Amino acid sequence: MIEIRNVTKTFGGTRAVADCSLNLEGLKIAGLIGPNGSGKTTLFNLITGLVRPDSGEITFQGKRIDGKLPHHMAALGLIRTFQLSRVFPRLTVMDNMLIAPQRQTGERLLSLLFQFPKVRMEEANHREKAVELLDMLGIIHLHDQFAGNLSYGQQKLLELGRAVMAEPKMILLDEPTAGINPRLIQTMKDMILKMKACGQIFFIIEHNMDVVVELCEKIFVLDHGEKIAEGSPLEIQNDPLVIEAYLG
Amino acid sequence: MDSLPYYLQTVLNGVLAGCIYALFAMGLTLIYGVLNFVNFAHGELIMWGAYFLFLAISEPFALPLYAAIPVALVITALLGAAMDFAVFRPLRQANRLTLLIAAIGLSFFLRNAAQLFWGAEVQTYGFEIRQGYQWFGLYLTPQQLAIIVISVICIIGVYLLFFKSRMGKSMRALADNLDLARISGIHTERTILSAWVISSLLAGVGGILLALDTNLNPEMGVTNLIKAFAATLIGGVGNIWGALAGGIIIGLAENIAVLFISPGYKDAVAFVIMVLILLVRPYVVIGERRD
Amino acid sequence: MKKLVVIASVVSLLVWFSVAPVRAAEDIKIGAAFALSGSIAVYGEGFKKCVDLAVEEINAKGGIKGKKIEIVYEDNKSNPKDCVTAVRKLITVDKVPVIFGPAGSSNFMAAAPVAQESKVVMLSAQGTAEKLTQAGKYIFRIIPSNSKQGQRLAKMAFDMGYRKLPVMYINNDWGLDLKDGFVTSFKKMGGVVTDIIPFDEKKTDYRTELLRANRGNPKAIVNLTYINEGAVQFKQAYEMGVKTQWLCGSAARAPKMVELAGKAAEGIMGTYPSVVQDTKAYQAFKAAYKKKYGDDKIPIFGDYNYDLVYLTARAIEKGGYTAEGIRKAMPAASKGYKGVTGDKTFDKDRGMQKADIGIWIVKNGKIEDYKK
Amino acid sequence: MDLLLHLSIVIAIYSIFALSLNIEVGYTGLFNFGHVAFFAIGAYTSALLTLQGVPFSLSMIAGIGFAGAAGFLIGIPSLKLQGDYFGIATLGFAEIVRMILQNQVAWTKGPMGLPGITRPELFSWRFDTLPEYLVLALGAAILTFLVIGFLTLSPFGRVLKAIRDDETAAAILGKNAFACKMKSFVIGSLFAGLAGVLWAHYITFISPGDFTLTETILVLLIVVLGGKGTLLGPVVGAVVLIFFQESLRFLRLPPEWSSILGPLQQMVFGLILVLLMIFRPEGLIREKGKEKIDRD
Repeated sequence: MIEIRNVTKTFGGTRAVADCSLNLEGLKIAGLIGPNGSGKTTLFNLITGLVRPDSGEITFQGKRIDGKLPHHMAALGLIRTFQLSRVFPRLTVMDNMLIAPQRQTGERLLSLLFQFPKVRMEEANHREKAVELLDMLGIIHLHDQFAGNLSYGQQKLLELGRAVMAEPKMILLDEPTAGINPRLIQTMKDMILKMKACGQIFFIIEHNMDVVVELCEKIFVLDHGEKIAEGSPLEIQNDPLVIEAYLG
Repeated sequence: MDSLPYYLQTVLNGVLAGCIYALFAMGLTLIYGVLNFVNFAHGELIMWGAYFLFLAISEPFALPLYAAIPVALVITALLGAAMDFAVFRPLRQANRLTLLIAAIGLSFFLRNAAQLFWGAEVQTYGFEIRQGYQWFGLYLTPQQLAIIVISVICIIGVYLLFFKSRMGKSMRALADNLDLARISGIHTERTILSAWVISSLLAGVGGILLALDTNLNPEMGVTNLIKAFAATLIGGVGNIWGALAGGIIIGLAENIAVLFISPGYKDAVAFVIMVLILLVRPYVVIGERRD
Repeated sequence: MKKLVVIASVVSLLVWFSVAPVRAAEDIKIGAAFALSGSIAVYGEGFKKCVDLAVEEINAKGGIKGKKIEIVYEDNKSNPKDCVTAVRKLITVDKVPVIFGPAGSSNFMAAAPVAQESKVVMLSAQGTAEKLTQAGKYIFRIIPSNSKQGQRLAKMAFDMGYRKLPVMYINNDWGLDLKDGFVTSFKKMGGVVTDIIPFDEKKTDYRTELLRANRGNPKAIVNLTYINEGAVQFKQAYEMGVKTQWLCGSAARAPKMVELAGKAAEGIMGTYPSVVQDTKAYQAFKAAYKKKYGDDKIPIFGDYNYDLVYLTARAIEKGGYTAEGIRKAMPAASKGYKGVTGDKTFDKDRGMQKADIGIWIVKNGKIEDYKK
Repeated sequence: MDLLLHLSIVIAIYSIFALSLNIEVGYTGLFNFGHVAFFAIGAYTSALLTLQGVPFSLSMIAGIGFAGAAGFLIGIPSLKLQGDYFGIATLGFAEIVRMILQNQVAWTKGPMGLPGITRPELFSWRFDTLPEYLVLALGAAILTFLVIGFLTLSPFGRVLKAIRDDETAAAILGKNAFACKMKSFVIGSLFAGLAGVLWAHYITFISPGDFTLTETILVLLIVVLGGKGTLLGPVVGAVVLIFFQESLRFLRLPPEWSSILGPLQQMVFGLILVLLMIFRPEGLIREKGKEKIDRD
């Protein structure tokens, strides 16, 4: 769905992403790995419009998206999560979920006044779906808590749930399992696989090789901002360049 | 008075006002850089600095000026450190609105404390008034000369400290990223404390110079602080040189403007420049993304 | 948490009711909504001293028909909002029929409609704004308005031979009003106002404003300024070598200004609603003040406040202790009454018909009446 | 009794003022330090128009509308700014507004202020006496409360809160942060304008000196004390603060104390703010949502 062509981004002299080209066409779950500081998160930032590329092109479903603002990306069907989870701490867990759906009638002031019954109906539908998802994630009992009170792992689950709530075409996950306990990692993996079965497409940055290998069909490897390898999990695991990058 | 000295004197007035604004703005910027919030109580450090000197030179202490100034500055620095210790330290993890409101509360408290002791009336250090030196038709008093010289010294001092010393390096690291700085073994608390001390010293110096040149009242801090805010905005957030430039630009602009527009709008000049800068260069103040 | 709210409200209400004053029927109560805190508290304290002095004297002589006067002071905090609250409190809680209003024309004018509406007499000892008493027939003042002072200032400047002058004024109600009065009169006389320079209150740096006023080295500059602002300005003008005759209004005529400005204040002249100070009445007032407070620095407008008490006492004596009675008796009580500040006869606008405007000058660090 | 009515009217008007600030500060996280400017614009617009003989119903709408329009114009350059700097920019705008009121003597009578503003007449109802005016002010306050309550509890309000918590994350979820902040800012300005209109016609005399930074700080204090980001907080804050302030009048302290009490009271306010921020930054009323931490 996404194609990145010769994208470069420089920060104060260092090239965070250097002439990178990736093609994710036809992939259900793609992985992005690389040592710390290899430009993975920057690449996500480039895709989601938080950072603009210096050069190169990014297309999503054949349309150019580089240079668009972050809030346009969600409308196009691109939602991401963050490495350090960014739930809304002073919103309840339920509200964190309910905020995600796109083009809500109740978010427009005029519709709020004139189409109130429709707003209520939408809310009810969203709530039903949110309950279902929270249940799957095992955090339904926390629905009326401030999201900021959740444990780190729960916040990451919530962030995933929130991304799913938005019904995007593609979800970009930035280290979904980093720093959370094994039980929650399992929940996370189950959730991702379940969503995959429903046809959801993912692009995942991940350090945990087990998770990557288990989930991804194809893996891209970045080092110093450059793509050094791509291929199936098996190919990547045996690629000397990749091994060198990780050890060196 | 013929034309050239008339304009030159205006420029001089502008530079004088600008130096004072710049000293205040630099102090603000320093704290902003390290703790990421606008210290609304900075004006009260300015005012108390001036009043500490007033206290030191009047009965029962009656210290001579050369002894009183260091004493006043040290007490101002202590006040700054105390502010941090009592109020801002417990709020290190708090969000910025909380910090901001705490600072406003502190500023109320300190300003009215001064009013309680000295009343709302104007006070002076009581030095004899004398006519300024005349120099190519320009008038400059010793106090004004002191403002310019001492401001330059302070600026150079801050430059050396910020860009050439270990302490400055830590401060800049803190300014870039608090968490990262903490991880990389910088003594964050010590660095923050020194930022407070330096910021307070700048405030104290500025306050004393201002009071020497004019006089003292409990609101002297706030009235000038608003301009210092504008100066930091014009110069760019958390940027020492920007604060300096912003201060001088405001000082010059508002004084020159007085000659041409109704002086009733003098205070508006700083804000109009600020708006123009915001419209033309919005990016100077954006940034601050966590990723 | 909700407990907190409840407790806070209960405490407020308790305080409210438990201390609501019990009215002592025998005393004659007069309200005074003075600035006891806030930016012009300096003035309020001085007024209070003189009001207290007059009350003490009247009570010592047996009060009004045997009843003692009591002043109920209420702090107006120097801002219009609290002026209204203070006056409302005096009217509804203390139930006074007559109030000495706040100083500062805008403060007074904010509170005046309240008094008028509640049909309570309100008097001003120092409000000089042109429209001060326009709120209605319950509102009086015993000081001439700015236009009279403006006329006098213009005449003085003209008489001294100045034909071309710049005017600086403090950008508030008093300054603007007096500036208008001066400019109108001065132009009518054939004078030329070369520049008009408003300046803000409470600033520390007026150098460029002064520079602009002094452009072309005028022989005189009119500067309608306050105590603090004046002190800063005269000092900075002196430092910049400005040599001119300063002509001021009444608000700068204060020992504090001379004290702050030092030798830079020497020779400054100005007008003020004058009081012939060599009258017996004035000397007696001054002596009494000195006896009570230990110095003879009569606060600015203190004498007017002193007269205000006596005049009100006369009106109460004549008309009885009701608002309506006081209002109706006011003109008659004032007719021909000579207070320490001169003739206090009200004109049809409930202001002062016979305005004595005097001229002051700073000589050897002291404010004196100017004599040719 | 009149005093109680008077204070109730003041509380009602300040509740509107505080509610309008709360939608910005409490719900959207916009540190507006120039809120008094919109109050002033509402007050002046309506006062000037009625003094020209325009009926109150129109002048009120104009007052509210002008305040909202000013909010929109001011929002364009300043809403791009982050946090504190937005605060400084709005503070600057408020100063500019005050200076215009002060210096455009031909329009506004400058520092002389506007005396004799008439009490309103709305659909042949006159709100002249205190009880009548209280009805008007309370009605407006309840309306404001309901409207702001409706907005903040709606999906729109949820977006505002999300932007307050994390602007970037909200943008990633497709929320146009700038547009939403603008809407919040304009709504806040509209209601501040309403409060200003009611204030002007109640007090009947306004001058530029009434609209200083101190007023903004007072409302900010009301919001923070009451509980920012809650519906009831600003109202509770207004009641508690104004009653607390005025109850001092009834302590019958010697008037000599006033010169000490004034600053002392302000010192206490300052101290309360600081202590509140350290020990209970959420204010008297807490935001909805459970605080207890229930970890697995």
